[in-house]
Amino acid sequence: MKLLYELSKEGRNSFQLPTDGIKDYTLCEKRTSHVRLPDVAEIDLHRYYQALSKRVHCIESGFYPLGSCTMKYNPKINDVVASLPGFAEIHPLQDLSTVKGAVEVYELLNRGLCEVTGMDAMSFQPAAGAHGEFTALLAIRAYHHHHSDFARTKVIIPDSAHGTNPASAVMAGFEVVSIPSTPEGFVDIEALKKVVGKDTAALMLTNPNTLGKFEKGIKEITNIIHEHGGLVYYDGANLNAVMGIVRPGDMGFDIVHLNLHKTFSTPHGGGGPGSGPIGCKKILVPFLPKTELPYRCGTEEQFDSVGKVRSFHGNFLVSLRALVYMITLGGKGLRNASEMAVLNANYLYKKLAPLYGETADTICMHEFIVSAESINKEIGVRAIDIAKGMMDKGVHPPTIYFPLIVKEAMMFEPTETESLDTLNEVAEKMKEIIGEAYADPQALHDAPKSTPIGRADEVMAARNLILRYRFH
Amino acid sequence: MNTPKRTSLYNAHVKHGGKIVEFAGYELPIQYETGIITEHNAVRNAAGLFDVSHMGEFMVEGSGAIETINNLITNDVALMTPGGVIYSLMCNEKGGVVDDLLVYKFTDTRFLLVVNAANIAKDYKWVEEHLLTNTTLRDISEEVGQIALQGPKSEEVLSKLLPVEQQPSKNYTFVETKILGVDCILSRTGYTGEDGFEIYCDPSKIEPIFEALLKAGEKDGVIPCGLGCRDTLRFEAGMPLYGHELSDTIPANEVGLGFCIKMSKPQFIGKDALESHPAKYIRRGVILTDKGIAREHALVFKEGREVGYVTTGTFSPTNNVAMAMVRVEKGLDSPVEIEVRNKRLKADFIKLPFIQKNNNK
Amino acid sequence: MEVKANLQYAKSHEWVLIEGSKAKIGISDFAQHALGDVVYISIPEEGDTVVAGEPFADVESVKAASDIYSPVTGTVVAVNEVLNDTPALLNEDPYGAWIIEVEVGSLSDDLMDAGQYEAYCAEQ
Amino acid sequence: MSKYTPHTGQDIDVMLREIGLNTVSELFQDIPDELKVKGDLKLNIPDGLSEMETLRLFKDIASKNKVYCSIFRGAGAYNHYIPSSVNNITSRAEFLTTYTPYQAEISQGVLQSIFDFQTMMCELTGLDVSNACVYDGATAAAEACKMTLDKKKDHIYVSSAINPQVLQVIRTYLHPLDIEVRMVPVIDGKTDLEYLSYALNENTACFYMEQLNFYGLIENAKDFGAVCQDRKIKFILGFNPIAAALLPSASECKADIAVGEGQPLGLPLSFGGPYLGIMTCTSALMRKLPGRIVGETVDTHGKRAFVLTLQAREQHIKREKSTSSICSNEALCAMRAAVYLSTVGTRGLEQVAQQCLNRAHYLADQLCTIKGIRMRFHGEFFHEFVTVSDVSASRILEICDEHQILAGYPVGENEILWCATEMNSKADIDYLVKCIKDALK
Repeated sequence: MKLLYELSKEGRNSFQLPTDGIKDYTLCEKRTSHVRLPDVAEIDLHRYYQALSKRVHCIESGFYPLGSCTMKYNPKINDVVASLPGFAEIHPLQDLSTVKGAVEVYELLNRGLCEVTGMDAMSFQPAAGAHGEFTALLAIRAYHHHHSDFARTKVIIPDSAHGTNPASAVMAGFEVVSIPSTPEGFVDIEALKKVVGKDTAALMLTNPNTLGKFEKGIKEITNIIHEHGGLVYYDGANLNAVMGIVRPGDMGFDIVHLNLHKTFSTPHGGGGPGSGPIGCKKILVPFLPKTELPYRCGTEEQFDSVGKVRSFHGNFLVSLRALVYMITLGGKGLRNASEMAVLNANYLYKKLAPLYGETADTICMHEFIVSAESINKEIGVRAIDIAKGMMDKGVHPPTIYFPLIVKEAMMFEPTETESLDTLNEVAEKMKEIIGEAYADPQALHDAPKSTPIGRADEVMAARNLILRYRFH
Repeated sequence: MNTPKRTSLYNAHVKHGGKIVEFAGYELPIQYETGIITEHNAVRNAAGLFDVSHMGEFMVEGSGAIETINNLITNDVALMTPGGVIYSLMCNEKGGVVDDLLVYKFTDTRFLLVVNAANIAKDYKWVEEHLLTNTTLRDISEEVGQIALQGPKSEEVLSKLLPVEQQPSKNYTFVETKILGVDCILSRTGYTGEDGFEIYCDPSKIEPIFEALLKAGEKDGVIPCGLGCRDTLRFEAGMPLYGHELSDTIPANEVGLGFCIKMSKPQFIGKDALESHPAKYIRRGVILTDKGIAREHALVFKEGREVGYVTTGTFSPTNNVAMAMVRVEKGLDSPVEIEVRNKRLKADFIKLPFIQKNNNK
Repeated sequence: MEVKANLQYAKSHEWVLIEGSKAKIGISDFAQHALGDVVYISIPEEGDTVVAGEPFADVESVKAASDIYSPVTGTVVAVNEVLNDTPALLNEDPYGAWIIEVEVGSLSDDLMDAGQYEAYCAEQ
Repeated sequence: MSKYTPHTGQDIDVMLREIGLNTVSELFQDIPDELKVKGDLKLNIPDGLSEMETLRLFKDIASKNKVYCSIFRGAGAYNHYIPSSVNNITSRAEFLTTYTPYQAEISQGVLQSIFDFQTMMCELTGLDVSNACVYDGATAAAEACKMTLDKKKDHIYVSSAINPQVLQVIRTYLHPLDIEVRMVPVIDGKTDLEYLSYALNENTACFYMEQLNFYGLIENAKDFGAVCQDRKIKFILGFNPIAAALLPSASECKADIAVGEGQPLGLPLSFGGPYLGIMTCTSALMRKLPGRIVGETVDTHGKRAFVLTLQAREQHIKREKSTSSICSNEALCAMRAAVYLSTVGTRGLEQVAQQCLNRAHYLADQLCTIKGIRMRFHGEFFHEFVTVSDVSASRILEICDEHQILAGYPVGENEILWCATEMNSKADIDYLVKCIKDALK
């Protein structure tokens, strides 16, 4: 497909601004070349993006079981509220007396999310989950330093964790200690006991874990860390499994980040914007990012704040959408969402597991992993081949090759907004794909066929870097 | 981490109720039961007695001593007479401050340098690297104990142990004498902005002098004083403290100590750098007009922009108000704002020192 | 899987060719297979020091990044700059595509000969 | 049952039976009972509202925010016109409800739009490589500073005339890495070049300044770039993407990295977010650039295709050794910027920039006709400038507020940082000045 730049012709653009007789000011020094931008007619601009939109699989085009990403339906009311001028057209540096509504939004969200997580206060500055991790780790560091405990330089992270965990820990100045997981993805408690000590700043844990299992010994784990003077961090990536059922704060966690763009249905926008607020217990409140907003009522002054982690207050319109979602669902609705998410996952697992030669006798949470390892051994078809085959059937593939501790992993997260009919249909399609694989493995290696492009040459992309359009 | 050392007065501190903390590798009293404010006021109104044995002392001797020291420091020892003391900075090649120190001149070939406790090792290495020919360097810190008697009644109190005629009569002079039969160096110097003396002697013999001075001054209100009031006193007197107002990376011509930087000297380490350095920052004093205390590292703002930071900030017991020393851009007008606990407090510049010295000896 | 007879090998799958006081270092055929298509390699500069058992370069394939460990301690005297533009040589000719040449101070003490290395790879 | 979950009671029974359970609560049997929330979660906020009620509630909340008729405030967030096409295109579900484009075959639309964005950012700055965006302009600046670090560096220099919010974020990012942030002072509102040339040394990682500084003044970025190049110190230039149409490009200023807040490119003010962090750099620094990068390649049929590339820098591959932990970014905002720039085109962007420039100078001239109001600094400015007045800033703000005008941002007792864009017509400016004049009579 042509790029917009390739449709451009000088003089074609008809953008116009009103003029009212203010005279031109001439700069002392100007740039020597024009900024080359596409010059296209408005209709062609829309046709271009219309064509691009046809080359995208989105939630509304079909099933999207991308594990760990919680691709649930994004309610339209969220967007309608976010586009109200009273929210979209206010300046972040307006006097607080003129933005009482915005403060109220943060106040309500703060209250609601504290209840969902069992925490005492939230900070809404982080723009995404990984940004929340980074911010929370800074708060943990500030906490230890405040107590003159400078020896706590290490963060323990299970090897099943998302890559953002170790990356954020290093950004926050910590050293990462990786501990092995059991085959089910649980924390290896004996291994944990061996590494925990006076140098432990924190443990970062995802629960339910990245294999979709609830950590049964969770209290024991948080106790071990606390006994050694460390803090426990809850990666909220998988919160969609447990809203209204169990709360990080009650499990002994000190600080948590949420992915509002996942769990709270604000759309993901092809990669963002997100919102990754963090919630914490009282002991960490003084270390939360600086804010000019008074929403965090009744909490201590933030005299040991980690500082600001971004400009202004946060991704306000994303947080706002999450609040709309929370208010339309309510406490009961959130619980129901988690229940149905877990029900859907278990149902789909029951349907799919036999296809992969697995016995479906354990219960998972909101997502599950099947492994294409035995299929691969038998007929040489890999997880990636099955994934590509799914695209030909109009289904978005699951997350593949994650977590790293499972070979040929395929991680499905169906979410609560998918109906029984959809799940059945998908299960049927998966059955067809695996059947076809056994009949003709090569066909799957060549998939996808019906997508806008065939398999893309990633090696060529990385060796022969073309990272922008070149003019001729 | 090394275990902290104790000065020979450690037992005396404990006996007098000193609250011991670690400072620059030594266990020293931050205050006694009397408390920082009482101790502070004692020095301002009567006198107080400090253990400053942690300070470092180097002997520089030989026919190259004058040249060596003059190359090292910003002040000029060539102008000194025997029995004189000068305050000076010692710079690195970039004009940053290695340390601030006192130089005592005995003869043309014999000098004593008194340096900060936390910098002893660093300074020794630095001086050693820059010794010129026919010069020797000796670190005698372990062989010297030091106490400081500070306050308007110092002379009177000391006179009970040593007649006034035998005391150094002028500020920044010293004598070699005996107190209670112990060989001492006695200088009219200090770090409080008050009249006072510093006594150097064999550490094993210092405790009787310490106790005798306390006893001699008991009726006049002399009490033992800790590090806490030493900091508030020097702060009010507008004196810099290494690690706060002074550091390796802050150029010497940005700290308001021009009186001890002799740019007319043909050469000293750091001179070239200082000559070419446009000094755009300066050490200034501020008084907070909003309620709150600006602590070290608090940021200073002017017209929405960050213009500097607090190097020492405290409540001034003498003036009964929160004040701070700041490192800020030159040429700013009042008011400025200082960020404290997420709030911007207003502050006005005032001249240093924060107190009028009554120390004209 | 090719293992060349005249080379010594490290457990982390680098090969060493000793020539007098100098050693050329590269990655084995086993390593390049495990990495997949190499798309980039960062190489130290001449004059840098490498330490036995410590990483001295990293290679990237499309979906992985791995360290390359030095089997010797010494000073880098030459680098194979061709690899900057054509990292694919590491896949195509792993034993021809040396990465650095080192003036050897000392060798790692657990290097294997070809026979041992072949057996070692078979276990992997 | 609840909103957005399609299950009927019968469906649930069928599914439970298939799983081999009797009740929904049995799904959570692995969770220790003592940890479970007892009864229903009480959110302590309005709860379970219908869509109608929800909308009413939020309209009510929104009405507690004051939406000004005219806005003369910038200071990091700028009020520009957003062409209709921007909202229309970016509210399509295909772009709104899709995830990060990890599966290239079914994400070409998103990937190609990012590729367009990258090209446009390279055009704005003249530099070689752009990423697919980071969180906002301040985090872009902080990430850029991090890109220049190595073992030998222990501090960076930044101009003290940069946006204070950006400075705070840089500090937050560098503090845990033990990197000192040192300031370069200003003279008459502009960064002191002489001081910088003295201060840079072999342990300096980089120097960061903003081409349009916090006071709106145009810095002589070329001179600073030349000093940094001469001293082999990385030069990071903060730029405003509208002003970039007219001002010397980052590459002309010898910048190694250019960063900016992309909000002016079609993003509403929205109380500070979501915004858009722009980052471009020279190819020499490409592998240190954080975040996603889209590259062009071909598919199995040899057709043009786009994929995420250089992924080995990123956290999901390199974990603790990655350049940054960024994962979710501001992709939809980047698309808004790309649509905005495609709507206005080459001449349109220059027109917007020229009008900002014209209106800001007209505003400055008119404000200075008011007795007791003067310009605070003397340098050339773009679309923001500072006045100092005999009356207090708060008095002027109050006057404006009474007339539904958001005045400039107060930066001191008597100093106000004003901003004018293409949105502030001559009539708006004249009205503003009249209101102040009348009130101060």
